[in-house]
Amino acid sequence: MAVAAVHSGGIADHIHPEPESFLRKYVFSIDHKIIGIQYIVTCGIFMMLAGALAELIRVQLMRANGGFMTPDTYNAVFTMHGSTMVWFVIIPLLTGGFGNLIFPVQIGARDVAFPWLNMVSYWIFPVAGLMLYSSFLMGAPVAGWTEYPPMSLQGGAGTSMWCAAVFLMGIGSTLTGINFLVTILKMRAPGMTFTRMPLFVWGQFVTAPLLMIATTALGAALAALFVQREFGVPFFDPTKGGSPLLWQHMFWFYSHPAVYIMILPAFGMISEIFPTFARKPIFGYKMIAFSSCAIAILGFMVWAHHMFTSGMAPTLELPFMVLTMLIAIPTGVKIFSWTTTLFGGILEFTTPMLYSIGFLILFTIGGVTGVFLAAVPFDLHAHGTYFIVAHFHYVIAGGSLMGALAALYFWYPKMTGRMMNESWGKWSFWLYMIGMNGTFLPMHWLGLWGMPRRYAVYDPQFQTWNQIESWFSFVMTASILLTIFNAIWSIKYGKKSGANPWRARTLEWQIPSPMPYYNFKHVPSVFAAPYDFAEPLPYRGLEEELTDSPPPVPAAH
Amino acid sequence: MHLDRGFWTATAVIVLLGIVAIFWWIYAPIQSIMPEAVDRARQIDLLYRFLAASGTALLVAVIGYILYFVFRFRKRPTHSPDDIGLQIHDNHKLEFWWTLIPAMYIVVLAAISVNLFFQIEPVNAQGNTLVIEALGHQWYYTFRYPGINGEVKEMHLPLGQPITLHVSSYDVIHSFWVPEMRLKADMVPGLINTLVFTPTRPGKYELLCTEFCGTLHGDMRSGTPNDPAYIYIDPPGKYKAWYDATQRANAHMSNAIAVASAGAVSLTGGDAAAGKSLFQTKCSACHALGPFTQKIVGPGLKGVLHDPAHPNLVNGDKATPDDVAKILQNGFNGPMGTMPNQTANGLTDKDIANLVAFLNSLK
Amino acid sequence: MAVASVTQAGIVGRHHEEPDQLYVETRELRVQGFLLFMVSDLVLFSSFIFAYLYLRNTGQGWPPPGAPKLDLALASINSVILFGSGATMHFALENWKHRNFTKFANWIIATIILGAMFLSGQIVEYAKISATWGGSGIFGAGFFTLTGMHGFHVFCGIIYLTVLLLQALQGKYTFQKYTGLTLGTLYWHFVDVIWVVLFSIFYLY
Amino acid sequence: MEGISATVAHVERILAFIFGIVVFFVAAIALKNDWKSKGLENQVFKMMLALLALGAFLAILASVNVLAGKGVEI
Repeated sequence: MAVAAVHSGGIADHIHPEPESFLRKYVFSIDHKIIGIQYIVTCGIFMMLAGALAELIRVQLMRANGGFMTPDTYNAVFTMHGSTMVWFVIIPLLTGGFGNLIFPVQIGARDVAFPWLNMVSYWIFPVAGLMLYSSFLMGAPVAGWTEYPPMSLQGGAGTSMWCAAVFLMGIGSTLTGINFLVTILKMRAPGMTFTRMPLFVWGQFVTAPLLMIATTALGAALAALFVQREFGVPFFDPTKGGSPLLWQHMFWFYSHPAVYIMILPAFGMISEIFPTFARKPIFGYKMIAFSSCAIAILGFMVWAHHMFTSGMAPTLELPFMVLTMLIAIPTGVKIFSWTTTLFGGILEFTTPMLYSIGFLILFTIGGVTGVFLAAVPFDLHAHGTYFIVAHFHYVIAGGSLMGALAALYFWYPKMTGRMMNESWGKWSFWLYMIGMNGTFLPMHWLGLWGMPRRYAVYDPQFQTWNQIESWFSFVMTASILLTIFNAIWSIKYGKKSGANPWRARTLEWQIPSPMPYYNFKHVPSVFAAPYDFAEPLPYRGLEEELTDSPPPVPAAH
Repeated sequence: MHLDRGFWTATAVIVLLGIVAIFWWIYAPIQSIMPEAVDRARQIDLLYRFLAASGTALLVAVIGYILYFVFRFRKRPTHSPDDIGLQIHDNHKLEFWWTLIPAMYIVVLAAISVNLFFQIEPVNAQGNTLVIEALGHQWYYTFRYPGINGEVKEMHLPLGQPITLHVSSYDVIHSFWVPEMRLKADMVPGLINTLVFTPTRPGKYELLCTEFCGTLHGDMRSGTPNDPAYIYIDPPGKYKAWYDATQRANAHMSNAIAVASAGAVSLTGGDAAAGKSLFQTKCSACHALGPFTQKIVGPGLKGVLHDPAHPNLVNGDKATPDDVAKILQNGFNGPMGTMPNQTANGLTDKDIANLVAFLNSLK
Repeated sequence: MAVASVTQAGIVGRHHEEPDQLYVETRELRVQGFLLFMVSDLVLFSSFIFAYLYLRNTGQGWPPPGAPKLDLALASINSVILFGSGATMHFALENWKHRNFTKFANWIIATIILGAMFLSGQIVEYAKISATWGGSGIFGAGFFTLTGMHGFHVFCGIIYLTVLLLQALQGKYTFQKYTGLTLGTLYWHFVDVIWVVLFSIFYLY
Repeated sequence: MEGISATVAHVERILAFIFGIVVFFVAAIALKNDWKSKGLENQVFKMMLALLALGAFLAILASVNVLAGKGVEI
């Protein structure tokens, strides 16, 4: 029992006893890895729902005069597509999902700071999801995921349910943010200083405060909209002295940082994947880490760039414009650093690597159009058109989602102990690249030529391009379905991965896959950043992890 | 080191492509695809050319290098699994430059945008403008012209005449967008947004709503059965003809509610102080004392009699004390709602005199 | 306090048990987590405060027509009561640190009573102006929402402190291990401090 | 009726004034006493006590109408 003897009795050595019952092990588990997998699976389900909605949208837009759905159905559909993708797929997938699964292991902790809280924030998620979709049955919300009043005051009863569902989801995110922040601040293994943290941990570390602060602000906005709708408290109703612009301020104060909640973890993911498959250190570690912080801070000062046409004081628009443009600088630094990371490497084009390269290209396109839109005079033309739709789909579907897919292929062995099928993976990547670009690239010029967003029927001159987009969108869907099928199939039939199939250097790869409930037999000590491929691994105390020495016994208390 | 001939060739190709892209955007025939219908459009297109040129050049560079590295540094069969790449952690000179150059680019871009911004924004509208109102409804537009009763469903603009366009809405948020004008303003109920421009190209243009406004949002555009109205930029003569015809056609429509007390009110001896307290109790529910654009139900009344940007009252009359009194007396069926008349507001003639004196005192 | 002294014996019985490593580190986690929770709660209040100030300064002049007059005298005494409860809570924790159980119990009871007094004061204020709830428009949106939220926090605080007191009576906390009491005190101070802001923006601004 | 409410208000103000001063000094002294205390939560406690004193001070000013906002019954 040498293992038991090394207990210092501190939190780092505090081990949950192994869960016996199925219920405690897989359903109401407090183990961050199981919770992470629960998040990922739930997000997969919601992504299929939202993807189906997206396809309904594309089918409707096949013909300029629509006719596939009634306009009201169409409005409900794109509202649900947006809401689901933002709050019930991307955000939980990148934070609750892969965050939970990986970062505690990467900092050498045995669990997050508040495992029970973690379980609670997960179980809020499916409940909120059911509430959101139940709003379909009671007059679905039709005002788009932004739900601008007074339009959202006209929406059906479902709109209030929408508020409640997203509010609940927000509580979950806030708890997750608090949990992650405390974990990273307090529970790093000995020697794991901030400049030795893997960049994925940096991504989560910067995202957590955004989750914590911004999401609460959204909660306030939703509560205000709810009481306005249900009890007529005139926050937003102009005929009673309220202000529609107030909602836009409150909403975007959350929803702009939310954009960074959706992208910063993805930055972290590909910062893990590039070094692994280029066999060389990430270029400019510090710059990548600090630029994330800069983006997060600036992210709180630019919300009103969504409101350039809404009628703010002109003098107010200028600072927002300039601050928004400033964000291009740290973002550019990241892009250049990743590109340079490829330089002089030995690039192995596994599926995660392909997806990461795809991320780099597509996200750069989205970033550039972002700078376009920051310039007020141009935004006056492009605002509310398909140009915007193209821009944020390049950032979210081409950035966040692509990062998540890369992470799925990359960390799948850590969940299941098996690899996903590589050739299917490569197929899914190429299909995704083709479908994604074919769907969203034409939207740039469609928007500039005069096609506004959220139109159920549109000017026939745009029909050809819309048909092209729709056909490509089917390709994109096929790719996602292939990946999902691949993930399910590989649980049973994937080839055994062993502890470290990619020969990566961060801590999670130094322990068996799937990861045992106690993570580490001994809490390791760290004495360098993980990316020096020339050096031996910078960890001590991991000798027994892959041997069959007895698991550690829970500390007595 | 890997900065070999291959690298420099790639760099040369990338630079070449970048230059091509820049020139393409400089000479791109934007106008033939999207005519520029107002004076501002040209400058906005110049900004767009600048953005597109620099943006495309950046994309060419980043994507070009990615593809080159992917090709050049791919894992080859000759590599043993234990081979590692170039162990460089960072290069401060390089990082310094690729922080500084984007920063400088941002400064230039910000300068251009701010400069253009001040030309576009109605910070100070010039005097002799034609003040028109565009109102959003679910799901169509109406327009109000000075001197024309009621609301018209078609917008005609005289060529070369500076326009001050106030947009607002009756119900939910709509928006006013004419792609050829490169200008857009949301129509927010309870708020009046302003566009200032001068039409420069005759023609018939489509008007679109870009702010989601409910079931028929997609039909809220010119030419649909729902909202057939187009926007016409006419030569002055043609415009005059349309204006006179419409004025005659709408003459029978009265903006006024049945006259309460016959004869004009005498404004002599109006007491501004009394008017002020009266305003608080009778008017402040619908009218702010803020600027015109600060709308509650009716417009803000700061300087209603002294605002060069708004030479006309909402009914098109010149802003004089007598006309203000006329509105107070008879009420007014306004685009932003109904202003009750004297009896409905319970105002004596004396009250009206006091109110006008008070409003006149607001500069 | 007979009960108190009885239980005190029980606590003093476990007088010399020193907090172990696990406790010390868990304590840090709990304190930090709780502080972060307070931060996000603060953001919740701030958003509504922003909404109130925005409506107040962009609409017609203030007070809007139909807004009731607020009672400054009542508000000031009521605020003093709440701030006083903050002081008493401070004494409660101090006395626990100085291992005086009886005084701790008395002070925390005083805090609870003061909190209840504040709430009843708020109820009186509401009763005075509730007639205009409907018509008060954006005034109501600001005032009733924010003070309502704060009142709810005070209510929760009262229950929270009561639970802490009962737990202390059952000897859940020792003179070495009392993180729960610290967190309770933090929460109560938070509620007070929020009121400083609300009091200023509603009654003094 | 009018008279009664007026007297009530008067009493309230006097009480607010007196106890306001008490609370202010209590908070100030408490702040001074654990000025040296270490630890994260103690820093927060100090901040809270300072704001408490500020609040008491504001309440005093309000009780004598030195500070009174718009739409407030004086």
